[in-house]
Amino acid sequence: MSVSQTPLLSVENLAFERDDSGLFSAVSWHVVAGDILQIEGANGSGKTTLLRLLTGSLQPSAGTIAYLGQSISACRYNYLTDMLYIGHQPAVKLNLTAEENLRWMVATAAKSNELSLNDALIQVGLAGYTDIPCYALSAGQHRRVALARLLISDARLWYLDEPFAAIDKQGVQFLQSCFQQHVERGGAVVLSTHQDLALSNVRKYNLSACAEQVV
Amino acid sequence: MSVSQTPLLSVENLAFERDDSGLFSAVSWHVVAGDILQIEGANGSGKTTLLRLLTGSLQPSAGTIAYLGQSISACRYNYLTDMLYIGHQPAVKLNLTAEENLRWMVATAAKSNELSLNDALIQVGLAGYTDIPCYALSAGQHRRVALARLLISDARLWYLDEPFAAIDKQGVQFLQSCFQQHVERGGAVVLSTHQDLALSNVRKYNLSACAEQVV
Amino acid sequence: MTWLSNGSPSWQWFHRLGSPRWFYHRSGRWLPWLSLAALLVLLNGLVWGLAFAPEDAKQGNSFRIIYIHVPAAFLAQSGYFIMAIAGAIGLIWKMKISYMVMKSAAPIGAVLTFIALFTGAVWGKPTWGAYWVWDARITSMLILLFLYAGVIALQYAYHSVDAASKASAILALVGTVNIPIINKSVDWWYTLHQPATIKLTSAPSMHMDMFMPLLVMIVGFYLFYAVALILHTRNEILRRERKTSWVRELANAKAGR
Amino acid sequence: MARKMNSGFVAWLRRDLLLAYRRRGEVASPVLFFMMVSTLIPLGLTPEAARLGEVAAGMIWVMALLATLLSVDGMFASDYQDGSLEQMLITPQLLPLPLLGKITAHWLTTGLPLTLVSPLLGLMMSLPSAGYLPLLCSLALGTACLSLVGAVGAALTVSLRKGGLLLSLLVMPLYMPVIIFGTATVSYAVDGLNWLPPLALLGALLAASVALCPLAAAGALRVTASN
Amino acid sequence: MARKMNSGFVAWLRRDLLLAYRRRGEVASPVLFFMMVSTLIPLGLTPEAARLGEVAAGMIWVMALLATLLSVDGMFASDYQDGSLEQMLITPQLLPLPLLGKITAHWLTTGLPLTLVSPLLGLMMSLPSAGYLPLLCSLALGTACLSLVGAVGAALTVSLRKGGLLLSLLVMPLYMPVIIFGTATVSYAVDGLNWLPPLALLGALLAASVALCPLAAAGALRVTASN
Ligand code: HEM
Ligand SMILES: Nc1ncnc2c1ncn2[C@@H]1O[C@H](COP(=O)(O)OP(=O)(O)OP(=O)(O)O)[C@@H](O)[C@H]1O
Ligand SMILES: Nc1ncnc2c1ncn2[C@@H]1O[C@H](COP(=O)(O)OP(=O)(O)OP(=O)(O)O)[C@@H](O)[C@H]1O
Ligand SMILES: [Mg+2]
Ligand SMILES: [Mg+2]
Repeated sequence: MSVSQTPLLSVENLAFERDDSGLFSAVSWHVVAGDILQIEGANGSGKTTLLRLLTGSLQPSAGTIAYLGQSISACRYNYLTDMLYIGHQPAVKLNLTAEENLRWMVATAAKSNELSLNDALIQVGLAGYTDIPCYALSAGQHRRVALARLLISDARLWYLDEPFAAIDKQGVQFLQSCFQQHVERGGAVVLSTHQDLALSNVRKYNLSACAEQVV
Repeated sequence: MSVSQTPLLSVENLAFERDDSGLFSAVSWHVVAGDILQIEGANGSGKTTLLRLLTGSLQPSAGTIAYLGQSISACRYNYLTDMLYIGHQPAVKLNLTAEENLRWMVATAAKSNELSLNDALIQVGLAGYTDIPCYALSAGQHRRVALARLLISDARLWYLDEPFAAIDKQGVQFLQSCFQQHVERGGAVVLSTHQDLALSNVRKYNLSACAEQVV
Repeated sequence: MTWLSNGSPSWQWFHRLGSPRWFYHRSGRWLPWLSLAALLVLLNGLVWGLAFAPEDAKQGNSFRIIYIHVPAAFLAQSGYFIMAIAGAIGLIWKMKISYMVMKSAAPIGAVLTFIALFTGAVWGKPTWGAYWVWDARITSMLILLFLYAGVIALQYAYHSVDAASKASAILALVGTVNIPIINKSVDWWYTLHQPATIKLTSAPSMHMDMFMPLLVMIVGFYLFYAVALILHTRNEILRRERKTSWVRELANAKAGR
Repeated sequence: MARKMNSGFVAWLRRDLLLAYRRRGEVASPVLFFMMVSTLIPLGLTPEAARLGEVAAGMIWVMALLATLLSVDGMFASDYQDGSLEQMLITPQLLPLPLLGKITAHWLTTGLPLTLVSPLLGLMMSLPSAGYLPLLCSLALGTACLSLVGAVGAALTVSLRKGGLLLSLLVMPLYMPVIIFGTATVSYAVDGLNWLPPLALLGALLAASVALCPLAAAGALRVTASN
Repeated sequence: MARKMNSGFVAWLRRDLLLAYRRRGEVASPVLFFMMVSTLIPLGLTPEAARLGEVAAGMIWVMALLATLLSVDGMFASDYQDGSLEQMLITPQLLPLPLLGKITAHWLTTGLPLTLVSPLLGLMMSLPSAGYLPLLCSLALGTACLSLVGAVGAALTVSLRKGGLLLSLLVMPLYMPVIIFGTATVSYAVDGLNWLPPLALLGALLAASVALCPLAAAGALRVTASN
């Protein structure tokens, strides 16, 4: 089909500099439906910065980011509607319960599927923790609240910044199976992590070397 | 020698409950000089809680924690002097530079060796980042500031809660070699992490099962 | 903090004394008698005060508010100390029951303070021509209301029962240290600004026939306070110990009947 | 999809109200706060009713202003720290709408309680009786202005990790007209003049703020928070 | 080891001062805040010099108190969030010492600047000339009290992640004696009386606070922060 020809997301010659010192330049790759792209690189190589460029909250100093062939500033509404970003800071309010947090996240998000909040929380392993305030959760449970958004979202593009941080081994496996399902449904995942994924269809992009590696 | 007979730290029948619901109970193990003990367990199984019990900032609901054979409340000063704890929250002030942060950490700590702050920061890979405020550091660099304390501290007992979070592969290796050196000097490390260590002399204690495993 | 550390074993009997279960059963036995006594004394005082005491020469019948106003003001003040002492016992000997007493004492004290303020305000309109005047005692009373409010707010602010108890016990203690200072300073502020132009009805010269019912009412209020405190505490015990076997048995027994 | 159209506003409003009233005890605390500050004033000045009455309206207004300052500072701070603000910036909705939701929540939890207790405060500070209605009206309009303008300041300072004092500095000059018209409304009324003109001016200020402040705050957030 | 004996105090004092200095704008801003509010007051009250002079001391004191409240709230909040407070609780030093260091830093960055700028404010609000010295002295002692008492409140509420309102509720009643003695010092002086007794009382309050407040704050932190 010709639809699958236009990449979901394509990044060309992207460069970013802060106060006149370059962080990276000439970053180019594209992501089609079904892709999982892992951004690699040492601490401070700019993975988080790259993901925030993709979400549009930072502006690149050169290069373009295109969604379905259009520059993301030209199709801002559609792009943002189709995107889900979970960063280092999981946007979980400590004084609210897990369910309240998730309800708010869904309410502000543009697209969501029919899964009930409660089911999503149960699936991420928070059964029994849905109605206590999030400050009484452990570090991993806290991040799981944010990750429950993955189950509810209908966005095709997932940007995840170190999604495995503080998550236990079973949780890491569960997340990977989520990624797998998502790409099978026609989505795509761009993630940064220092851990190796157990999935077969992962492409890696090393930011320190600014080059894509085929595994 | 008879000194090595008394364990550096021994935990007996430790139990903890919050508002009448038990988290864990009957936790018993001891740590002698030269030990690396890895606390394992699913998210929410109580690893952080256990480490905070060890530091004395939480009180157990039953059981004892003994340092060199004495209850830690009996020899509080000596125990706290000989202990270093780095938690989920790395106690790094965002408005201070890496060097200022480290200077303050050393000033409040009881014991420290002769390594200069600058050398420590260089060793943890922050050369060139010592005099910018920490809010301009990446997630991994931010944690590295706190981990630099390991190099400067003279405490024998290290309690580390997920020390590898946000740290890249090279960093993880470096930290493990630090642990190795520390235990060779007669120290001991108690850490919680979901990653497997590449060291040979690691003992594991699974908190979900409340039993020690020999690897 | 040594006073936050474990009590020595010789205090074990004291702990048993303060066990919620023991308190619940004992107080259950006393409560009917105490309530009866409170009711009788209060009724006696009210009837005496409202119906039989002579009318005040200057204020007419409006002075009869005094039979509510003064006992309430009295109890409001002692209530704070009772609360703080309960909190201190909790901190020192780690007695759960005393934290519960402390928690129960706060709203009761606050309500009494409010009653004193409210009756005072109602009384003030005919006497002073204004609902509110910045008199020294009135101001102290208002500050006392704020102190109570602080303790109550802190109780509700914490999710963890343990932290809530200890934090509000510390606040109550800090407040107790401050109450005499506050009262003295407010007195001093008032006399600084106006040499007592407004005087409350002359208490010492109060007629014996007016004074006796007042005394009865004060005793009645103390008894009533005790009843209210015990009731509140029993409620609190059930709430906090709802997971223990003895409360479950109690509930089952109630349901069975 | 229609359900989603303005959900930015409602979702943030609801969340912030929920956060404010997570604990039962909290609901009363703005009210108690105002009562306490109005006890401080006689203690600092004088207990004489006549002299208190003269300054009552002005003091209540200064108090409203300080209470807003005291709280507006936290409007975005915790959202910035925990990443919620970043999420807000990448929602497809128009940014001013969720912001207006947050600002409304702020007013409902500070300005409104103050307005509602103001008659009681007036009573405690012996405000002449002609002043009550104008005080109520002017506070209702004025505190909304304060929240709106404060939000712009909060947005400008959010990434600086500073306390509220810098913020106060930025917004205080903008607060001057509000306090001038606000107190004028009451003093006109007490002096027996027609107090509708200053109130109308306050209303005009509010209208302008509603139109401009969310836009300005949105612009400020885009600049500061993405840093 | 001797060097380490009181290092808890010095280390925390130095760090907090450094943090304040980092936010350089911040150090000047209590002063600016103070000055702005005192320009607001004539706007809200009356521009007549004679009547302003009567309320000047009281108003300056009320402002000082609110400015302290505005800032005391953040005394432990960021330390709690980033884990520094946890580290403080597990140092071998006696907890009240580092706390006293933090409180001192707080006073040096809020109370002291306020005190130093108060004569200027007195001038702006036409304070009678006999009042300047007593104002300066009483503010110096009084603001220190406010910082100390405020620290207890901040310690009690640190783990609640709430704004300043709950904290105000807890400490404001405790602030009342300070404001009474503070304003009394000035008004005694203005009335030509001996203003040393109220000042001495303020000194006594300060002494008691120095002795008790760090202890109470330490107890409170052990309870709340380890939760
Ligand atoms: C809101 C206003 C008022 C408050 C908060 C208030 C508070 C108090 C307090 C705290 C006491 C002291 C009780 C004790 O001795 O421990 C008291 C006693 C008393 N009050 Fe009031 N009062 C108020 C208004 C009034 C008014 C308007 C009157 C009558 C004109 C009045 C008459 C009395 C009398 C006669 C006593 C007992 C005298 C004594 O024990 O010295 N009060 N009030
Ligand atoms: N707000 C900021 N201001 C200035 N410089 C910044 C800021 N945030 C990050 N940097 C710098 O930009 C570089 C890249 O940071 P970034 O967070 O993108 O790294 P990263 O690859 O995500 O690292 P990590 O693996 O540690 O998360 C770092 O060197 C950092 O010092
Ligand atoms: N402040 C708190 N109040 C009440 N309950 C808490 C609090 N902190 C943690 N808990 C509960 O205690 C349990 C253990 O938490 P803890 O943080 O020790 O887990 P953990 O093993 O460190 O998990 P993780 O791997 O996610 O870090 C969790 O179920 C959590 O919900
Ligand atoms: Mg990163
Ligand atoms: Mg943990």
